[in-house]
Amino acid sequence: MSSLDDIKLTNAQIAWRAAQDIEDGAYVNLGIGFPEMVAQYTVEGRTPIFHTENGVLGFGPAPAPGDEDWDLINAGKKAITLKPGAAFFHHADSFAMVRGGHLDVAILGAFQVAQNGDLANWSTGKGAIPAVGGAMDLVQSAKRVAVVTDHVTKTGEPKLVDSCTMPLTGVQCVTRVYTSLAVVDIAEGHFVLREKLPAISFDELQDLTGAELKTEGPVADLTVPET
Amino acid sequence: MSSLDDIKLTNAQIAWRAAQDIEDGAYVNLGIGFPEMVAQYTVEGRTPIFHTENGVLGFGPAPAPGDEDWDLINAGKKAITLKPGAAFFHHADSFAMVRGGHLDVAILGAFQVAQNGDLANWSTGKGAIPAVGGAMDLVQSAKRVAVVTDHVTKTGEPKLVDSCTMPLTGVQCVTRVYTSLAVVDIAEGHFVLREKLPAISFDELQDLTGAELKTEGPVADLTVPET
Amino acid sequence: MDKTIATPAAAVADIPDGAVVMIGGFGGSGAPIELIHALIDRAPKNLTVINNNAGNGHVGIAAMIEQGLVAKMICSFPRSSDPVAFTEAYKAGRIELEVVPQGTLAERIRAAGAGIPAFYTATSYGTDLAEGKPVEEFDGKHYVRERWLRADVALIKAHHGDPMGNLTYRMAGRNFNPVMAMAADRTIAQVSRIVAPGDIDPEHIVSPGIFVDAVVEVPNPVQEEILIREGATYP
Amino acid sequence: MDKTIATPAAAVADIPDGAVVMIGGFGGSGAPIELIHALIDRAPKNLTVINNNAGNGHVGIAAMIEQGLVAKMICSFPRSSDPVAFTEAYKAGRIELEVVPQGTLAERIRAAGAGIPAFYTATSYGTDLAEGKPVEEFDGKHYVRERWLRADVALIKAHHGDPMGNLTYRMAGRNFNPVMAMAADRTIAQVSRIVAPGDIDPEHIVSPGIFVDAVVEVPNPVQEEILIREGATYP
Repeated sequence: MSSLDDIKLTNAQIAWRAAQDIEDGAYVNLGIGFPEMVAQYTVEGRTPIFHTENGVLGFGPAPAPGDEDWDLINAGKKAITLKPGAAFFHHADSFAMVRGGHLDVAILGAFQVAQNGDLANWSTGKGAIPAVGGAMDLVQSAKRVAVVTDHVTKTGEPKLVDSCTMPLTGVQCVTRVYTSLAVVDIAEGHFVLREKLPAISFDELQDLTGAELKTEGPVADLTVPET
Repeated sequence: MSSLDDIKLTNAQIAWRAAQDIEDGAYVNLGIGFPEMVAQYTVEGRTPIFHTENGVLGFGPAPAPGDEDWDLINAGKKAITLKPGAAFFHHADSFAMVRGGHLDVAILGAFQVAQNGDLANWSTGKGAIPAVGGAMDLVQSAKRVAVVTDHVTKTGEPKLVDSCTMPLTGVQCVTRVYTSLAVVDIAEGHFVLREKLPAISFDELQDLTGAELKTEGPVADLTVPET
Repeated sequence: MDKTIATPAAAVADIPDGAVVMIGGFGGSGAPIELIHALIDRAPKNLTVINNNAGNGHVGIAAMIEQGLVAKMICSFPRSSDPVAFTEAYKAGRIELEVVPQGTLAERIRAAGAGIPAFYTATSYGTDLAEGKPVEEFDGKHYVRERWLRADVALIKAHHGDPMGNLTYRMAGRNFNPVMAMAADRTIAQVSRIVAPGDIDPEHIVSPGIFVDAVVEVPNPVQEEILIREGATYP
Repeated sequence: MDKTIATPAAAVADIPDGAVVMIGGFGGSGAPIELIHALIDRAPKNLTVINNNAGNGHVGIAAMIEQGLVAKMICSFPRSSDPVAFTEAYKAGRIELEVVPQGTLAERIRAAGAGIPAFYTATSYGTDLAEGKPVEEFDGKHYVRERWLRADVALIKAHHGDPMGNLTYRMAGRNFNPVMAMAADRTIAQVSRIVAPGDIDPEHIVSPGIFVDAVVEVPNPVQEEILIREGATYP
């Protein structure tokens, strides 16, 4: 194996891969920061509808600098634009959409994902000021909850783990993880490897993963465009 | 005492008396039928705002025959009109107004009112098909729940009773009863007589009432205009 | 994305026997008569119907009952100016009735749409309609626990709609329609006019398209109240 | 009936020490900055403030904290681009924090407005934020019981308003404002323009006047985000 840093996907490439699984017409919520990048790689010909917790459905990319209207922002407090057919609503209605299971996909970042689907992404538990936002609502209720993340932490520790050691955001909620090295599903309490980078072997990937990687049939090559 | 039928107030006169207690700017829900008449006797210079369960605040009287729009009706399914500043909303929001305690006054009819404020007005309990509508919501949550009613049933039985024998609409909810003979408050589990027709004596009124009529200070004459 | 469907018949074609069907409207106001009549043409059986009322005259829900589609009604007020269809079926034991206070009915439906499996309300405390339900005291007042009310299908009537499913309503015709749209696995809306996405001001959309699965244009919908006054019968 | 009040100062004049105050807005969008600054001028103490966030920079809620008005924050996300005001107060033990998941926060507020003392949600089940809360299983899934969240006063920002208290909002500035309007004993709205009753189409009213006690016109409200980018400080 080359150095991990040489082969691993960029965040943009992980976002690209996650975008391939978003179906036409899907209602999608993207977490603040890295997950927001998924919208940039929407597959040609598909028109997912993006939801933001603060009461907008059907928003588009950021306006040109100088064109911002600060009453029109997303959950990350960044200025957005509207697509035709967009709608405004209040916060209780917005989370009725979330909690009521009306979102098809939520994509979030993660500190840790456990093999049973538990997610830790809101608090390091280390005395930082806790701040949860809408993550706990999203992970318990969207029809499909996916994570985009580096495969390991900056210090090389696995982020896909046997069980989370950090405070949980939700239990048994994640069903797919798009990492910098692989695409891993969570099924019946186990990680199931679906795709991996050709440049890394199964054993090398297993070493970087905190719980057993099962397989069901062949593991596809994870191939993404340069971005 | 003359015959009860000779002295007792008409429904219109009971409605007039109830209207005198509705303050300027009050949010008011009037039950279907007889209670609806209260709106006709709004005191000059006051502008109560009328709420109907099916999602209108600020409606006015019926339109001229032929001018009905059957999308614009009240809870009694009668055509209404709008006053300036009226608003439409859905049923859950409408009952958020009710259940959340935002209504100042609800005025309903009654089969029986007990001295502790229990109300029976939705089912005779005699095998008729039960139909409750919004009454149970209104009586538990409006800031003030009043009843307009004949003092006795058609067969002369008291409607103000010791305890209700008919199925309850709500418990300890009514605070004032406007009858065809008197105005009776309910306070600390007792009927308190506030006003009575001059033509009936206290003892005669007590005989027509199914529980003790207490008094606190003088009992005023119940006087209403001809209608 | 295009949620439009050409005809009421096509819109209701997949509703199976035994389905739980929410039907919007309060009396005739906001009642999706054309969808209901299309459903009668299809004639699924053993439906549970959720509406504020239980039909009037011999059209709409009353006609569904007369045609034998309805096994159970969940409603707050099964009376009307001409309640004969429900009354006869009920007295003959052909139809089951669950009476729910109107606000509790609206909130149970909204709760289903909002992912709230149960909530507490003061409504019905101490009455026959609270029998068998858990009671809890909060801050010295008693409340009854109520469960959400979900449906397989909601048939609703809106005013304008776009292909993304965004809807507006017309006056008091709004009533139960927006909350039912939230609470069903499949929500079918008839609208008086289909407009292009963006033609409805985003500030004025009452039901965002996420709650709506199918939109069918019925340009001049009949008003149930008019039909009843004419003594109409369906079919 | 005329609910208009001439100035923000007059509108907030009666808010006492120790009040529980809901403040609308999500970040700067829909934040009633002029009402907040009028409250800072009055300087009540020991307030509990309910907002999605905990202030940003040195204006608005952040300035309330810096001026020592706030004893407790109830919010979902006490971080921002410049969270120094809250962070310093929190680390110094001068302010208490209750973190509530954003959807649960919105629903607890809506529940208060709708007379629902408690409800169940899957949100936070199995997490630290569910500690000490009753858990119940419905249909095989676990839910946490949450209580309503009421306030003495709500300060909200709307777009147009009329003397009866009917309100519209502007884009994503809607956010928590309409639900907070429902949940406070006294709701004070600043609006960009006061119009005559009837000037807002009854179909387009978002907050009916029954939820609103006072309306004060602030014709060209400042946008918190602009103030923060300018490095503004209040007072």
